[in-house]
Amino acid sequence: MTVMSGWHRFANPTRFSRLSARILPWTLALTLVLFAAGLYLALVASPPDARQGETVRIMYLHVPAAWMALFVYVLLAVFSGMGYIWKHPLADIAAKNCAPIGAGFTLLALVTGSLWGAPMWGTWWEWGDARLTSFLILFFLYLGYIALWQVFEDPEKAARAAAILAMVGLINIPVIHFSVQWWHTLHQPASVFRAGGPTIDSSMLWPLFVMLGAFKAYFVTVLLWRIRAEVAERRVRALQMMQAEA
Amino acid sequence: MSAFWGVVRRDLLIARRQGGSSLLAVGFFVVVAALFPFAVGADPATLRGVAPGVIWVSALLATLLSLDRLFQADFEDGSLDVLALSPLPLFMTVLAKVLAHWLVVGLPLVIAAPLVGVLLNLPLAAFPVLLGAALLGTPALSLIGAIGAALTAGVRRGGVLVPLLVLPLYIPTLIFGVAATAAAADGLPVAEPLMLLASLTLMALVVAPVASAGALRLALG
Amino acid sequence: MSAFWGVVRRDLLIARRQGGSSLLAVGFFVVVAALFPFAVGADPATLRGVAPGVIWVSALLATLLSLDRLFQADFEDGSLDVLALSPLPLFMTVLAKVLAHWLVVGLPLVIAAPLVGVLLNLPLAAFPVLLGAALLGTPALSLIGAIGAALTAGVRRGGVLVPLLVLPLYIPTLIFGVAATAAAADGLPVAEPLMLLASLTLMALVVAPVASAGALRLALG
Amino acid sequence: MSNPAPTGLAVDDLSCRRGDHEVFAGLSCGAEAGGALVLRGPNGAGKSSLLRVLAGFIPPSAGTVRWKGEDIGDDPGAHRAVLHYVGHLDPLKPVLSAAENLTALARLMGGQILVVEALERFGIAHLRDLPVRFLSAGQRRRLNLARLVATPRPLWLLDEPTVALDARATAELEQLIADHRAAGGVVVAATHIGIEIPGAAVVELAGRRRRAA
Amino acid sequence: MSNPAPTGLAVDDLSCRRGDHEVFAGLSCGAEAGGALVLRGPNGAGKSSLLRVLAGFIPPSAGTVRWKGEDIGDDPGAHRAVLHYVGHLDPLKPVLSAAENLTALARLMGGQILVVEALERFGIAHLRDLPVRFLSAGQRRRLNLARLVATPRPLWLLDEPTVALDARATAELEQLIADHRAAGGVVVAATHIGIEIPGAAVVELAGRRRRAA
Ligand code: HEM
Ligand SMILES: Nc1ncnc2c1ncn2[C@@H]1O[C@H](COP(=O)(O)OP(=O)(O)OP(=O)(O)O)[C@@H](O)[C@H]1O
Ligand SMILES: Nc1ncnc2c1ncn2[C@@H]1O[C@H](COP(=O)(O)OP(=O)(O)OP(=O)(O)O)[C@@H](O)[C@H]1O
Ligand SMILES: [Mg+2]
Ligand SMILES: [Mg+2]
Repeated sequence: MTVMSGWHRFANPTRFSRLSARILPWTLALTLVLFAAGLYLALVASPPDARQGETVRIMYLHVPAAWMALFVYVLLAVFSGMGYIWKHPLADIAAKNCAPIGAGFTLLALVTGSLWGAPMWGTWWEWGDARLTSFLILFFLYLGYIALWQVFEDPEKAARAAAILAMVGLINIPVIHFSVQWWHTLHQPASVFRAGGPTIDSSMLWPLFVMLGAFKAYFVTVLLWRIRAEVAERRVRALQMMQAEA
Repeated sequence: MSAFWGVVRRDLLIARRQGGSSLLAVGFFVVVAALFPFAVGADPATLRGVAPGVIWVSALLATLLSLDRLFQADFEDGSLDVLALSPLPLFMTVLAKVLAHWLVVGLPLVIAAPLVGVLLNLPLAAFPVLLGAALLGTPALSLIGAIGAALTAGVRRGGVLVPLLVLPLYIPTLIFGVAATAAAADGLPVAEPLMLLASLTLMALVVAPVASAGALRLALG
Repeated sequence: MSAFWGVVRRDLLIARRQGGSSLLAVGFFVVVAALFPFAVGADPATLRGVAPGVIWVSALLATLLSLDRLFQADFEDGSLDVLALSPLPLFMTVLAKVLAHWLVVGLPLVIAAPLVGVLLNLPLAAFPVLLGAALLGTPALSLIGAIGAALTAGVRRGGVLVPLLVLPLYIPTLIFGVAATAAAADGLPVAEPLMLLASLTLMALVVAPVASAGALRLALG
Repeated sequence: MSNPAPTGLAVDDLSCRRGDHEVFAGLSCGAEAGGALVLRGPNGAGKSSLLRVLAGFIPPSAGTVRWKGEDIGDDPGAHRAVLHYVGHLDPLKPVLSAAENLTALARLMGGQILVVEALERFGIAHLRDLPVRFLSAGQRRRLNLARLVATPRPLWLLDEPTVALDARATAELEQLIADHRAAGGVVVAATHIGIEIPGAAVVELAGRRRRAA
Repeated sequence: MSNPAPTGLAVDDLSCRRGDHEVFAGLSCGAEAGGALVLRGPNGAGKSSLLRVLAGFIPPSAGTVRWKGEDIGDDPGAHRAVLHYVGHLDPLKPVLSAAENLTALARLMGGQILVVEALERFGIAHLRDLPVRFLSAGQRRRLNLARLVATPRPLWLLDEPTVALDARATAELEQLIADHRAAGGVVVAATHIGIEIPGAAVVELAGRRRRAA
C-alpha cells in the first residue's frame, strides 16, 4: 500500500519518459516547419504597414512573445496548483521548468517592444504606461519564482513554496491584460483577442498566427526536453540513495 | 476566539517591550521621505509632483522592512511549533499576527502620512484622501507582505528574498494608492481608485492568510 | 593576516552558499529604482531630473537591507564568541566582514548602476562618473552601516533600529554622490563632489571599524 | 504492539523521510493511557524526527499514527489540540518577563491557564518579573517546561527535556511525568540519559548510517 | 588556592555582576597545567557567567583572573589567543557543510588546522559534505566540539559540553579531555551530570537567590 513519495517515484522509469520520447521528434519537426513558414510569411510575404512601414515586422516576434509570456505564466500556475493538490512531482517539475522559458519570452517581448517603441513612440521605454510597467512586473514575478526554488534545499518543500507564490501571482495577469483598457496608454488595445473579433487585416493575421503556432511548438519542445533532463537527473539520485540505504 | 486575541496580545506586548517598533517604522517612513528632497533637489514644483509617489513608496518600504522577521523570529526560537499547536486554525493565527503587525506598524504610518505630506509640499486639499487611501491600502501591504515572510520563514536569511517576492505583488496597491492621492492633489475624482484599493485589500484578506499558512507549514517540517 | 582572509573567505563562502545574496541585493536595487518612475509618473524630463537621486537612494536602501544581519546572525548562533577569540583585533575582524559584505553587495551594485541609469533615462555622458562615484561611495555605505549593525547586534529585532541610526549618517554620502552624478548629467565639473566622496569614505574607513568593534564588545558581555 | 488499546498512542509501520534521506522505516510502537515511551538511539538515529511526526509537523512517508484510535492525519486540527511538544529550543521572548512569556504561551494554547502554579512547581516563582534575557540556561528550560503545567493536555512529546536542568529540576520533572501518567496522560520522551521514567517502553532507534557523499 | 602555580589558571577573589544582580563574589580557585576545574551548582548559580569571565567576554566587577601569572585584563589580545570557549550554542552555519564549517572556524582561530582528524575523532567524518542544517542536535554538538581538536589551544572553557551527546560521543569527549590534560592543557567545564573528569577540582557555586522583585 505504500505510496512511494517524492524522489523515489523516479527510481522506476515512468510512463512520462516513454510518452515524451515519442512526442518530442514531432514537436521538434513542427517547431522547425512553423518557424520557417512563419518567418517567410512575416518577413517576405506580408505587406509593410501603411503607417508603420517595415518596422511592423517586429510585430511578428513581439506579439507572440507577449502572448506566450502570459500564457506560460498561467500554465505554470496551473501546474503548480496540480502539484500542490495532488502532490505529483511531475507537475512540480513541469511548473519549475516553465519559469525560465516564460522569463525568456517576457524578456523577448520587452526587448522587441522597446525596439519597436523607439521608432513608433519616440521612446524606448515609457514608465507611465501601465502595460509596459506591469509587464516588467511579470518579469520580476518570474525571477522571484525562480529564486524561491533556489533557496530551498529540499525539492518537495521548494515545490510547495514556489507553487503558493505562483498561484498568488496569478492575480497580476488580468491586471496586465486589461491594463490597456483600464488606463489610456500608448500601447494599443487588444486587436485580436477581443470581443467582436479581430480588427487586424487578414494579410497580417495569418503570419501572426503561424508565428504563434511556432512559438507554442517551440515551448512544448523545450519544456518536454527540460522535464526529461530533470527527471533523469532525479532518477540517478534516487537510485544512488536507494543503494546507499540498502 | 480567545486564542486569536491571545496571539494578537502577545505580539502587541512583544512590540511594546521591544521599545517602539511603531516609532521605528514611522521614523523610517519619515526619514526616507525626508531624504528625497535631498536626493532630487528642493524645487517645490518638482517636489509637489512626486509627493504622492514618494509617500507611497516609503510607506511600502517601511512596511517591508518591518515585515521580514514577522515569522522568522518565531521560527528561530521554536515559537512557531507552539503556535501550530494552538486550537486555532493556522490561517487564523496568521491573521492575528498580521493584525498585530498592522496595529504596530501600519496604523502609525497612516497617522504619520500627513506629516510626510507636509514635508513634501502635498496640497492641503489632498490630505483627507491621502488618509483614507492609506487606511484602505496599508492592510493590504501587511497582508501581502505576510505571504513573503511566510514563504521564507524556514529559510535562513530568507529575509533578503522577501522584497523580491513581495514587491511585484505590491504594485497594484501602489498604483491605486498613488492614483488616488495624485487625483486628489489635482482636484480630480477619487472614487474609482479608492474602490479599487478597497477591493485589493479585500482580496488580500481572503488570499493572504491561507497562502501564508500553507507556506508556514513547510517551515514546521 | 591569514586570520583576516579567513574571515573574508568564510563570509564569501556563506554568501555564495546562501544562493545569490548579490543577485538579491541587485534585484532589490533594480526593483526599487523601477518602482519610482511608477510612482512619480512618466514624464521623461522629470525622470531624467530625479534619476541621480533615485539611483543613490535605492543603492543606499539595498545596502541597508542587506546589512541589518551583518553581525546579528553571528550573534544569534554564537559565532561572535568565536570571532572574538580570533588572534585578530576585533576591529580588523569587523573590517574583514565589511570587506566581504562590500564584495558581495556593494560591488554588484556598482556594476548594476549603469543598468538602472538606462532605465531612468540618465544621459549617457554621465555614466563614467556614475560608476566612479559608486565605486568611491559604496564602501562608505557598507562601513557606516556596520556601525548600526554592530550597535543593534545584541538587541533582538534590532534590524528595524539600524535604518534609523544609520540613515542620518548616510546623508553626506548621498548628497555628494547625487551631486557628482547630477553634475555629470548636466555637463558640469565633477572633481569636487568626487573628492568629497572619497574623503568621506576614508573617514568611514578610519572610524567605522573601531566604533563597530566597541559596540560588538557590548554584545559579548 | 500492532493492536494497541485505543486509549492512547499507536504507531504502526511508520516511515519518515527527510529530504532524500530515509530516517527510519517500518516502526511500530505504542502507549496506552498512563503509559510512556522512551526513545533511545545514537545521535542522528531519528528520535527528534519521530517526535515531530507524532506532533503532526512532518507528514510520515508511510504508515500511521493513531491517537485514541483516530489517524492523526484525518483531523490535524483535533490532534494539535491534545498535545504539548517541547523541542530543543525554548520558545521564549527575551524581552518579556518569565510570567508574561508563560501567560502568552498558555493563552495561545487556549483552555485552562495555571501560570502561578506552573512557576512554583519549577521553583522559578521568584523570577516571575525578570525579563527572560537575564535567565540562565537552566532557568529558561524550567520556564519552557512549566508550559506542561500551565495548560493541561493529555499527550506530551519531550525532546531531551532534561538538557540544562540541575538535579533538583530533573527530579521535579520526573515527578511531574509520574503525576501526569497517573492522571491518564501519555508521555513520549527522547533522551540519552539522565531521566527516570519507571515502566516506560523503550524504543531503540538504530540509525541508518548515511553514506559519505 | 590563592597562590596557584603560574603554569595554569588562577582565579582570585573574583566577583561578577550582571545588570544589577551580583551573580557570585569572592570566588577563588585555580588549576595548574594538566589540571581541571568542574563547576557545579543549581540553575542560575553562575557557572556560565564564570566561564564568560574566564574567557574575557565579561569584565569582572572585582578580583583577578590570571593565566600563567598574567592578569588577563592586562593584555586581552594575548589571552583570547590561548583559549577555546564552547558555549550553549553551536556556532555553525546551516548552509555550509560540516567540513566547511569546521575549516572556516579553524581558520578564524589561526594556527594549525586539523579538520579531518577532528571529524574522525568525533565519528562524523561520513557527514563531511552534508549541509549542517540536516544534522541532528547531537551531530551538531559533535561538530562544535571538533573545534577543540581542529586548532590546538591550551585552555578549554566548556559550558555543559555533553548536551545532546549520546554515550559514545560522551566517552570520546572524556578521552579527549584526558589527552588534552596529559599534554599539559587546562580544562574548565560546567556540568550538571554526565561527564567524568578524573581528579578535577570541583567548584561549588552556591547561587545567591535573587529577591522576588
Ligand atoms: C517595451 C514595450 C512593450 C511591451 C512591454 C509590450 C507588451 C505587450 C503585451 C504584454 C502584449 C500582450 C497583451 C495581451 O494579450 O494581453 C502586447 C501585445 C501587442 N503589442 Fe506590445 N508591448 C510593447 C511595445 C509595443 C509597441 C511599440 C507596439 C506597436 C506600436 C506594440 C504593439 C502590440 C500589438 C499590436 C499587440 C497585440 C495586441 C492584441 O491584439 O492583443 N507593442 N504587447
Ligand atoms: N545580563 C544579565 N543581567 C542580570 N542578570 C543576569 C544576566 N545574565 C544572567 N543573569 C543572572 O545571573 C545568574 C547566573 O546565570 P548563569 O547563566 O551564569 O547561571 P548558570 O549557573 O550557568 O545556570 P544554568 O545551570 O541554568 O546554566 C542567573 O540567576 C541569571 O538570572
Ligand atoms: N531536513 C533534513 N534533510 C535530510 N536529512 C535530515 C533532515 N533533518 C534531519 N536529517 C537527518 O536525519 C537523521 C535524524 O535526525 P534526528 O534529528 O531525528 O536525530 P536524533 O535521533 O534526534 O539525533 P540527536 O540524538 O543527535 O538529537 C540525521 O542523520 C539527520 O542528519
Ligand atoms: Mg534530536
Ligand atoms: Mg549555564
